[in-house]
Amino acid sequence: MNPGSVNPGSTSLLSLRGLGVRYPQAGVTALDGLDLDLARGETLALVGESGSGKSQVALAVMGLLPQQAQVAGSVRFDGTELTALSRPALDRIRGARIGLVFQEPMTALDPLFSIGHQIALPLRAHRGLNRRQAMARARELLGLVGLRDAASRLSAYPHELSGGERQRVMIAMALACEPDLLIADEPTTALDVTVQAQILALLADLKARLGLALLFITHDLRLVRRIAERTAVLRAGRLVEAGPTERLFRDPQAPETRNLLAAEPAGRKGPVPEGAPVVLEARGVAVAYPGRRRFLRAEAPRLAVADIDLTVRAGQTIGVVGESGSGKSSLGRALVRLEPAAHGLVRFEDRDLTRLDRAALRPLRRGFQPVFQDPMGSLSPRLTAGEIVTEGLRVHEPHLNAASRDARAAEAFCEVRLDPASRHRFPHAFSGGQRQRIAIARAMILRPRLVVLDEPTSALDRTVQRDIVALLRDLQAAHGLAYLFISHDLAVVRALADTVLVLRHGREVERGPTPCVLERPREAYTRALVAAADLDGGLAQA
Amino acid sequence: MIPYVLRRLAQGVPTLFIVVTLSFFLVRLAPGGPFDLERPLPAAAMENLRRVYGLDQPLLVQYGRYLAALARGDLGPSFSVRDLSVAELFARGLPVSMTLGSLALAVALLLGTVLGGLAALRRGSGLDHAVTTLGTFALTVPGFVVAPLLQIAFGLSLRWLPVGGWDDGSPKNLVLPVATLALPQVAVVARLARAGLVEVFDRPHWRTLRALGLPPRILALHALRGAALPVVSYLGPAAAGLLTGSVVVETVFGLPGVGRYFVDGAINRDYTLVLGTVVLIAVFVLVLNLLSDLACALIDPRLRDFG
Amino acid sequence: AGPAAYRRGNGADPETLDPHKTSTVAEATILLDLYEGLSTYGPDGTLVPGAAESWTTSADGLTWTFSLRPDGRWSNGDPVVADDFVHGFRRMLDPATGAKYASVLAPIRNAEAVNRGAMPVDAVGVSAPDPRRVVIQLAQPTPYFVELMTHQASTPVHRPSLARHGEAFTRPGHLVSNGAYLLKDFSPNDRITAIRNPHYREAGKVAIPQVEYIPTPDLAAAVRRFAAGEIDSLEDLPADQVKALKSRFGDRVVLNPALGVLALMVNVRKRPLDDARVRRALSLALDREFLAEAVWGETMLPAYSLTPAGLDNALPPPTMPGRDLSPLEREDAAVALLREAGYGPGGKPLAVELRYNITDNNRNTMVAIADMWRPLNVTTSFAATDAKTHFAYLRDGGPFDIARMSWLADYADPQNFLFLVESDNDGFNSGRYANPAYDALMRDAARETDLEARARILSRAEELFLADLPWIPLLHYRHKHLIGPRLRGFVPNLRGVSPTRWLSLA
Amino acid sequence: MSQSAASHPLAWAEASLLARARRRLVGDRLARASAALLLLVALACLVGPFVTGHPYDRLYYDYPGTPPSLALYPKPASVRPALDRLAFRMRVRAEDVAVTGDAVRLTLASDKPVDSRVLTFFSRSDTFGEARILGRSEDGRRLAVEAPLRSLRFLAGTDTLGRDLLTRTLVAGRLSLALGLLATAVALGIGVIYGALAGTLGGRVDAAMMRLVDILYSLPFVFFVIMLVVFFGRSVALIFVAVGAVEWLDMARIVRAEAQGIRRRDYVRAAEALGLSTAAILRRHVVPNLLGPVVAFAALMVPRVILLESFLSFLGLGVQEPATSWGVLIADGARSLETAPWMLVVPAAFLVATLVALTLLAERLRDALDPREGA
Ligand SMILES: Nc1ncnc2c1ncn2[C@@H]1O[C@H](COP(=O)(O)OP(=O)(O)OP(=O)(O)O)[C@@H](O)[C@H]1O
Ligand SMILES: Nc1ncnc2c1ncn2[C@@H]1O[C@H](COP(=O)(O)OP(=O)(O)OP(=O)(O)O)[C@@H](O)[C@H]1O
Ligand SMILES: [Mg+2]
Ligand SMILES: [Mg+2]
Repeated sequence: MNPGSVNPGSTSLLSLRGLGVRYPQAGVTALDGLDLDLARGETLALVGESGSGKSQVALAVMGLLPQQAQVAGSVRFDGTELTALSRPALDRIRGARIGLVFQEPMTALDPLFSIGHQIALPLRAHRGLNRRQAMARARELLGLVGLRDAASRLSAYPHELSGGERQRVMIAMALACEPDLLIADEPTTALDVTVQAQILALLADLKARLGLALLFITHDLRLVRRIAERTAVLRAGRLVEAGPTERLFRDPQAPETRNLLAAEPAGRKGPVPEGAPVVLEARGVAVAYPGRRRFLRAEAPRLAVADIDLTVRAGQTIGVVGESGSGKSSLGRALVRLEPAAHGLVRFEDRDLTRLDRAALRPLRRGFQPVFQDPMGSLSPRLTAGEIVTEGLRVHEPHLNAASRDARAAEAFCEVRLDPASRHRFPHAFSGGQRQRIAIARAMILRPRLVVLDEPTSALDRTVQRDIVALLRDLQAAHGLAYLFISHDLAVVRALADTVLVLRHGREVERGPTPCVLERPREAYTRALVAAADLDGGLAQA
Repeated sequence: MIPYVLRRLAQGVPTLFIVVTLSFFLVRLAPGGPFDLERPLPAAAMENLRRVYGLDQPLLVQYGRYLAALARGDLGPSFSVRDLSVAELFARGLPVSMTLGSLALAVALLLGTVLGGLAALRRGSGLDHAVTTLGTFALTVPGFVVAPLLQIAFGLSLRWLPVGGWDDGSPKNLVLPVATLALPQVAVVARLARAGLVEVFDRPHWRTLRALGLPPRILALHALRGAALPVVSYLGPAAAGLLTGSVVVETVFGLPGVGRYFVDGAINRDYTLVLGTVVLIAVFVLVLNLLSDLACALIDPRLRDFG
Repeated sequence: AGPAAYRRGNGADPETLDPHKTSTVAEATILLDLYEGLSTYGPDGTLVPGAAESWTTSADGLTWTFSLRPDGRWSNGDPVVADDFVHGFRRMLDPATGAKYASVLAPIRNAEAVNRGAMPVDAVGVSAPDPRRVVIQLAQPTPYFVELMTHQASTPVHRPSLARHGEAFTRPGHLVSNGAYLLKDFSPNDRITAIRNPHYREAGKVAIPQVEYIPTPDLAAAVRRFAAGEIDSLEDLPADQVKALKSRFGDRVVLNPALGVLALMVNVRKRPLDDARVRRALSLALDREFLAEAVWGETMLPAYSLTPAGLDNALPPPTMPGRDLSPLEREDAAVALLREAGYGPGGKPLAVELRYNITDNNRNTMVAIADMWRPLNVTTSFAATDAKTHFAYLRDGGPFDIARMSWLADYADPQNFLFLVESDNDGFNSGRYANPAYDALMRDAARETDLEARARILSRAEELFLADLPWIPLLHYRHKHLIGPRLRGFVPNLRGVSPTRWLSLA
Repeated sequence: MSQSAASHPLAWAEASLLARARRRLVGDRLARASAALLLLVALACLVGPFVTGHPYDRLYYDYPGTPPSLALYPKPASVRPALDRLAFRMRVRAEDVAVTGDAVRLTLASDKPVDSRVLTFFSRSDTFGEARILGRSEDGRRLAVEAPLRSLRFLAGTDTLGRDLLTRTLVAGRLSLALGLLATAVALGIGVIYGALAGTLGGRVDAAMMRLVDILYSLPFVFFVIMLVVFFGRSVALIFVAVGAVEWLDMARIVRAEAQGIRRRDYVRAAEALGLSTAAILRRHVVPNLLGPVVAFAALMVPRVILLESFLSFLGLGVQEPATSWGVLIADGARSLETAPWMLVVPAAFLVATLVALTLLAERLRDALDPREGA
């Protein structure tokens, strides 16, 4: 019995046998005897809860596991055993015949090179294009993945892009050489639904035209159902169930699968208590990134957020939605005074934050905490997860000794459903979703009055997501927390937010109570967003 | 960028002023004057000399005169080389020092990155340790040992190269001095490059580049650029030091560069020469540190918001 | 055959080629080739007529008349006339020139006053009654005056080029000189090139057509360049390598006595060093042979007197009391002297500070000396500084105990050593030795025209010096040469001069 | 979650980067070997001078410039010349010399009666021990004596003054090691803090701070040192000041460049958001993340510092005789490179060995500080 190989007879493009990945020093078995087959032109979805080893599969196939990892088993690609290949031979396959979209696009790009250069890299390396040809093709690719004014953005550097934009650059890079196999690790987490649809269409087209095979790692089961022929479910590094997607959804065997399917975010936000105090008030917030300095003069500044007014009351959640690159993250950073390029007035409770310098701001900071969109980048690589989570306590509760801080860290880990024993590991040794939860824990442990959550659940599977949503709600109910909730995931927004703010090109498009906006959008832009999200096309019914 | 450069250059003026002022008085505070010789001068001769060179004036007057002359670009007469002005000494010596220095710099950069790169790639291997050990050797054995050894080996034993002399800059005469100058710098560059590269290999984006199956050439470009900041910021002042010559190398090889003036000027209490060298090194430091900062910004786009 | 040029290792670069501004040995060598004084040096360093073919002295020794050669020519062909010398002397003494070596001309009448600015320059006692005669009035009889006229400070000036170029007259192309060579090129820290002066009166006899003076700031490196055949001769050698050099180069290493002394200057005003017994004890305890051999590699000779042997107008130098004693007896004598003074083993502890300017050989010398004093129960500490600090400290009368001092004479006369500790010699007598008897002897000697009587007086003065020991002589200098295989005609001599014009290349 | 069972619960403190680094260094063979070598050198420098059998400031007048050798001195061939030298100093003639094993018999002859006090010369010399009179003849003009040979061993040879080089090298190591490590530590501390501060704060503060660095680069160092000597005398502490004054500059620039990049990272922003003070951000986020180049460069500073000291002593600031340092010994040795190479080789070997060990240790330290490496 080999649940991974559904068509034992057919020659598969990718075939994993007994794949195991162990981190002996951390005492972690990330993958354990995994068998998996993927045929040409086929789409296989790999699902499983956060930390179940999905990304490890991707890395193992590409031979990119860190040195400490002990790898066992075989990885055959188109008849070649990849684990046995020499570096140059492997490099003729990687990037050319197998493309990989990394899970965390924010940190996956080389910060020193323009994105045009980076997309052109595989083209020049594998297709022998010269620089100009490669750049032309890169521009095309950027257009294909839906980046606006692709031509001018070729010379942009990764740090000048929004999360979703970087993710699309990654996709463009992975697809540049039109590979036979694309391994996409959560490729649409940072994308709004419209762009997501565009990407999926692109993939479908490639699949149809070139027979692209797709190993699709995701926690978005709705997506799985739309695109995957087959689905494999991982748990704790083992394959628990695999089979045609339809069958799996209809008739899940393993309890894990059932868990995953059942965990659609549910419930609605209760109303904000009358007369709840205003926590945050913002007037005319704008973010204008300085234009790139050319030799003689600077380009015009890029207005990422324009003229946003906002009032957040205790216990209130404001959902911020909008297409990728619409300025959500910029707005969030501006509100917590972490964006040097921000203008406008921000009051927190009774203090005008814009008048305070860094030092004066510091003691207030406990009251408003951000959770960054990029968990990897926001975790200091040389601190352990436990230290990261309790870092704020050092400042704001200096009386705590190391032991009690440690205890608090363990608690916080439990709250966000992380194994407390893992708090002594460093950030790189976690999965994407785990890192995201560390970032959430770091903010929540301070019990702030306002939290700006930038895509806090993008890397979380539905089960964990449900727990996190529950946690947020509980805290809100208990302590009257206010949230600014930035997300593409309208289902979560619907479950959490009182008010929805829709952004486009940095400007407010629409704002109103959640049910109003999501069910009866006024603007065409919002309508498109909501439609694409297909909110009520719930999994169960489909 | 141009405004930034202009601003930096403008900052250079007060910096230079402070350097000159501090040095002017520091130099005068030191015991002994330019005319204190092993054979003391008779009082009359001393008096005459001081008058001739304006040293009999109050210190502030001398300071004012020096600044005024400096503003005109005049570095004054040298006390210890009485036939030539400080500016003339520099005009003759600087081309020599800069030739040697720039060659040494090029060698250091090339060889250093190659060695550092190899060491980083084969981390923990014998090669890595060999580079480390040799580098330590190169740093630990000072120029005044290396230079004679090279002279003995290549000049006297093998007779391939001249032992010393400038000979109007003939390539044969450059080899040994450049090697002596470059050696410790090679080691520094190699170690910094290795350290930087090792960091780059740890960054998440390195995995992306590897996933693209890029050829070593391109990987090297990305890796080196990522590792370049420490090297480049070290090279700013290091280049200022190299280009303005080295006492040891010039003395041992008998080369007519300006490096000797840095020590000779001080030892001889040649006030104008010392201040001249101070101005010279300050200009080099300011310009090269500016270049090095610009290079950093060129390397890392995130540093381009020229604060 | 090698290059036609004589590549002459020359210690350091000259500070200047203006003969009236010089002060260093390196300049002396070059200027001796470029210029010719009234007298000059023969191949063996003896005094021979130079630009003057002869001279006469008045009976009182105060008026000297030099007759110039008829065929004296400047390097541009102009004749050398007496006025050129008169102007040279005046320029030398003119306060506006800022000459370091004006003291060389001090014996000339009014020279010091002129140099002080107390008299106009034409008050100097030199005149040119006709173009071929230079008449010089002296303030005192000066037996060594002819030798002073060889000095670069006494050279003539070519007035037209000085007038035309001003201070820049020393540049290659500008410099007009009257010696065997003329300046062709000057590249600081690299080399100075001079070529045969075609107008020189004996140009035909000058064998070497071109000479390059190469500065050798690093002696060890200079030796390597010599070994590689890049330099034909060296005028200085690294002392700590002389033994090895001798075995390597054999008799190409030439060591011969020189006119210099290395001594410890004692602060005779400071207790307990004001006690001559203490000074004598310290001197007795020194093993000068060890210093000369081990530290200085025999580039120095043990000194038991202030003046070296072989000076003109001198008796053999008197020897220091105790020289002939065996080391044991010397030590006993030293201990006895100290005990008398209340110090030494069992007595009061004696602590002295040795002040010196740092060079390796100085350091080793001082360390060895401290070790030699240890049996006397003398504890020695060191105050080592860079040269300028050292000399400025002494000049400014810093409160030192014992300081390193050295002296290289300008002329081979005992007066040039003995004047160092005259009580009114501010520059050198930093130990402030003041013995009226000594001063009186020196005054007598200066007035004495009978050379033998003068020599006896000076010898008595030196005996006084050796009894008082205001300076403890340590070593006498030697000249150190390394003479390449091509070079011919080199004759070692006390003055260490060998003008290129007498040399030839094989 | 797929771990937990295997991960052993660790004490909280154990988990921090430094504690981990220490643990890993202890576990690393190369690191242990390097550390052992360093300790060995340090130990040798501390106690070695007492066991070499030679005081470091003792001049052996009979043995200046002796090459290293395992054999005992005096060599039989050198007894006679030594005796002749001695006899010259005693003003007698040495006759009928016979070397028997570890003693020598001879007759002292002179034209006058030989004063038996001259025998103290034997015990005073470095070659012989106390002499015994065997007999007198010819009215005391001939004195038969026997003197034991004093055997000495100069494993590393002697210097120009005949001082034992090994002892001197070990004594020198005390100062050089202390100076190398302490001055580097000081320069490192200042450079890292200064550079990190400039890079993190940015803007005008950065510009002002870096111009100060430019100024210090340009000031005439020689004069600075001379001034130190003049105003504060010669003290070892001042060496640290002089060295520290120049050595931190490079470090500051390197650190600043790295810090500039780091301060733009999200994790620094996150720390800022947590309300960490600038000092805490530097300490916990900026500095740990630029340790790679810092550690590498710090290892480079040590030899520079040690060699710089020899230049300082040339200016009168370094150690004073009879104390010495590796820098001074190497500078001395370099001059006798051709004639007495051991004078260079011995101190240089110590220095090189120390520094290779130090560099390797630094390298392992960097690796140990890298969270991605090992556990
Ligand atoms: N370098 C490492 N050292 C130790 N453990 C590691 C390391 N890298 C990953 N792990 C562990 O391996 C497990 C699998 O990680 P992986 O990244 O594959 O999860 P994932 O399924 O992709 O989860 P997510 O959906 O959150 O991205 C996780 O528990 C993680 O903590
Ligand atoms: N440092 C920067 N310099 C220039 N432009 C920037 C910079 N940072 C962001 N931008 C631009 O500003 C716009 C808004 O970015 P922001 O990150 O706020 O978008 P977002 O709404 O969060 O998008 P996403 O959903 O993709 O994360 C984008 O177009 C982005 O390219
Ligand atoms: Mg993952
Ligand atoms: Mg965003």
